[in-house]
Amino acid sequence: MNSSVKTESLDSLLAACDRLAGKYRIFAPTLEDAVTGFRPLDAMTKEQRKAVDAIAFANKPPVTSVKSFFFPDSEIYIKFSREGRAVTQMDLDVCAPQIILGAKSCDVRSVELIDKVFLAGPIDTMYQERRQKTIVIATVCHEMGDNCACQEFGVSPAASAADVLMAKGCRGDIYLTPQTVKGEQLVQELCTVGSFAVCASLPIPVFDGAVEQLVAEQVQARMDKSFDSPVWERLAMTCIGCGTCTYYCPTCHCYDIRDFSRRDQGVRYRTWDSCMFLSFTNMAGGHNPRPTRADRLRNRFFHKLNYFVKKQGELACVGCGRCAELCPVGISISSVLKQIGSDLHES
Amino acid sequence: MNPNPLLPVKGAVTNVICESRDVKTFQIKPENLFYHLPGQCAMLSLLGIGEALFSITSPPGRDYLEFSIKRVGKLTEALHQLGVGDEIGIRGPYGNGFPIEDLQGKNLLFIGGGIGLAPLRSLVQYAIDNRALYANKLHLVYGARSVEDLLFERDIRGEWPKERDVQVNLSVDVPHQDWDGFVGYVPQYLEQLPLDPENTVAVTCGPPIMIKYVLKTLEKLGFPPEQIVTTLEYKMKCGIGKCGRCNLDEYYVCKDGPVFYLSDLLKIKNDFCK
Amino acid sequence: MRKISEALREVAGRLLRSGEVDLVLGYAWSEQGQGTVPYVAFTAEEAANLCFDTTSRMALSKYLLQDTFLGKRVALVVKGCDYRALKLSLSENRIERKHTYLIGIDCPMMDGSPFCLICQHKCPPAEDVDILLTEADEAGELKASSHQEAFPEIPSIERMSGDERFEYWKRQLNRCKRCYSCRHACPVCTCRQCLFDRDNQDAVDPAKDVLAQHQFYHIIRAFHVADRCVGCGQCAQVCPEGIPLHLLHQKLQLELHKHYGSYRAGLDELPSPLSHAHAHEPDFFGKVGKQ
Amino acid sequence: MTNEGFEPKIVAFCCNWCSYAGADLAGVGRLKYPENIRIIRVPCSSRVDAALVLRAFQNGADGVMIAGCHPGDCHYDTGNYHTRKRMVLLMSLLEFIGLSRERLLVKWISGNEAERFSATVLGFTKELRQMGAYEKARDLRCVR
Repeated sequence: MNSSVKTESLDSLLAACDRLAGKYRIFAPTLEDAVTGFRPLDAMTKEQRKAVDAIAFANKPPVTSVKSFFFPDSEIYIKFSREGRAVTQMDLDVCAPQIILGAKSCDVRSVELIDKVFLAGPIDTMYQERRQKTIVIATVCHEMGDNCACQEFGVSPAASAADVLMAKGCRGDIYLTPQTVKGEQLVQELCTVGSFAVCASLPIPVFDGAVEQLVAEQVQARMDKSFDSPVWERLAMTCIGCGTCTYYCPTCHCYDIRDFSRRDQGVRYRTWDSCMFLSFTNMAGGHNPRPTRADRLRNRFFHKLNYFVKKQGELACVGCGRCAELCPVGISISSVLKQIGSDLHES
Repeated sequence: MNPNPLLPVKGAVTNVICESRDVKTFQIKPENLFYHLPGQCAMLSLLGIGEALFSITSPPGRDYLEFSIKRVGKLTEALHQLGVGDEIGIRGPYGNGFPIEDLQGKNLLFIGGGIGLAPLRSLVQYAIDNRALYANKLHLVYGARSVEDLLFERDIRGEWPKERDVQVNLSVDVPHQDWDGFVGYVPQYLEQLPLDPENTVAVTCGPPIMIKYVLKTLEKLGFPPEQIVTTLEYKMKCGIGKCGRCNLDEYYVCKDGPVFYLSDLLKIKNDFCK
Repeated sequence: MRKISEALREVAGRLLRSGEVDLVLGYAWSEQGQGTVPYVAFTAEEAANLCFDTTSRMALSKYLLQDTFLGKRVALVVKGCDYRALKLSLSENRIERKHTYLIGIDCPMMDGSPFCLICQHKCPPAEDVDILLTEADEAGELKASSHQEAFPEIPSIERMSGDERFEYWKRQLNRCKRCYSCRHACPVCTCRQCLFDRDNQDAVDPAKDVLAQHQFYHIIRAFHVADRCVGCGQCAQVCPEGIPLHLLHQKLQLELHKHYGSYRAGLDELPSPLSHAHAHEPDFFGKVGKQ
Repeated sequence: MTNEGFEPKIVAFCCNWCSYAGADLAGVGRLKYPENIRIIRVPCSSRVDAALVLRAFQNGADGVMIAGCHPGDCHYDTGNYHTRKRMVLLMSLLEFIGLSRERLLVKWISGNEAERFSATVLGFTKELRQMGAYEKARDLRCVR
């Protein structure tokens, strides 16, 4: 079913995408003020469009992950206006079908982990709709970046469960291999609007799995043992308590529900929240089950390396390296694993 | 297409009872009444102001839901302005509710503190409504800060003492001239009452500080952790185990709780009544 | 920076061995190759990890406001700008001078920070610190002669038209996710309970996609530190979205100095210019109409 | 771009001792001034900080006016000294961030200057009609 197609350059793929702009909103990773992130293709300047190639095939993910396409940083889900006592709810704009061009396999994997929470139990229909309406074209990484640890967490830089896998040949030609029905349908649409040739093999680099993979249950057990360890107090001494690690982590999915209103009009929206903030668990009476920074820091890493394993059976980390790169004081999953001495990281 | 679990359903306030100077009980009829267990909660919502989880204080089987709300913040302040006929948003039921099967055929010792009586009331009334299943002794020990703060007068001094084999002991923290009952904290009161742990389950609900000392006293009186049930109070936003803030270790208080056996709570590393 | 690092390790080891301090708050090499990051040494052995170089940017004085440091005797590494921030907290009795042992460092100018290009206070005053470490042979001379040269973006933004300026800041602020790392890293942003932390307040809400709320947060924060900013450059340095927040603070300080005379927070005497006002100061809204 | 029929909304913070008295006197004296103005009485013009001005713009104001006593007449001695110091900085920062400086007007109007009050409001309203609606600092979630 998934016969690969080939086109001679990324520009020709982008040109084909432009022709689909009527039906899809297309996003690709590029630079904006020296910061990498996903931007709409049709709103890009010429330089930004040229930068897509380098960033999409870089050996590290952009600063902002694909999480925000499924779980946006803010999402209005009730819009209302009130006359007297009668409250009428206006309907909201529906999410348009979208294509993400150039996601990394670690980000694709992180969405699968968030699926385990939002698509289980009472299904989060907002998230579900965005998942159904989004087609992900993931790129293949040829080598690991300096902060990358995806293989340790069972993520292959070259293979992901994305709808379409995109690889670059040595002469800059682009190979697309659909892996799902959505992917198949997109590739056909692209073929009708762009110059593609069917081709057999896809030059995917083979990662020989030299990197030993962390076993979720072992990390969970080691975390259980380190619950009362002074590690958390020490890390909390230099942590400045900001929300960077949670907002830029592709597997963090905690949110807040807030109302904004003005006289007789208002909205109720869901927005990202960070367990590192005091107000995350602060209660009306002032009671707070996690009052100190050490409590909050410990809870954050326990959620990723212990609680998520107990509930979902897997570690909630894809080794993308963003926490290592963006934390102002250098606290990250790998530094925590080193300190609690996981089997791979003997401290 | 299943509906968005976060969307509240319309409900109307059908009765408002003033329990004390800062607690009111609201009787609400949602558009589609949902069945609930005693001890379960529901999210009450006022568009533009906010949403919060409140325990359902009426027993299952009524054609309305009752919520007792203490005025502590912005939303509860606005809720207290509601009158009969006003509109309110509601979604639920949430939480696991009390283990009503395990409690059958046992003496039940209810220990409530202040607004903590609200979730217990649902269970006490449920036991009284199904007296055949809960034929044994029902004993309520309930304390409040002052005489005016005692809630549900019509039950604790009206209906319940009249029921067969139901004992109600009340206490207040602050003496009052026409109060002849016990003066002091609930945990101290427990030590003076003839309590026999034999075939008895204690169900306690109240502010964290009270739960902490009640549990210590119950252990001193010989109650094993398997026979102690409590509810926990955490900040909750989604109510469906996803928004990540009400976790106690790996359990979400809104979904895996708020009712826990003490034996389960003791396995948890985090201090549940910090 | 070898000499300063060695001297730092030696001083820290001596202090910890003698028990004169409970811990040394300095910098250490980060495993993630980000240069140096803040580090706490409790024992003489751990003091060996301490080091200092041109990436030791984070101001450390704000940590002492945390309750984990309450009552502890702390040796603290302070560059020129860090000392100015610490002096503000000392003057507000948020930190006890007798609980601190100040290891002053003649700062070799951090890389990547425009502030250092024109910094005239690289070294904390010798008499105010307990020990001063310098690397005499590497005294860097000023790389930029004027404020405009160090902050070229300010004049270039000022030259833009109103709409261009709005578009520029709209593009920048729309990337803001309100992770508040700019506020948490700022050593002079030290209110006990911040306006933006209070729950259920109406002033600003955490919606991440409303430009008006981002404008509100960043303008108000710039105002709150207008006459406190010591020019450590961390607000822009820690921002994951690369928003040039330091330009807001520098622009406000330029205006403050233009109208009310230069004032160097943490150096010049209190009270700071925005905490008092006098009749003799210029009036812009008098009978003659707008300035 | 003068879109006719557009009526700007003006939020005016009037200091209780001078400008509010001036406005009152204008009303008593039957002096006409446009009703675009919504007066908020404040104890002193220095009660108005950057947060109030920005919230006014957020909630839909097209212009904000701060009216206080003439320097030297302040009931609290130094109130308007702080106001002018703070507002000149706020104006420059608003301009720097791309918001319009002309939509924030600071005026000293004493208790007996009724004509000056109504003239100021008339002038400001005309200017704002000229400039048109102001969305750049408005929270667009509630459009009405």
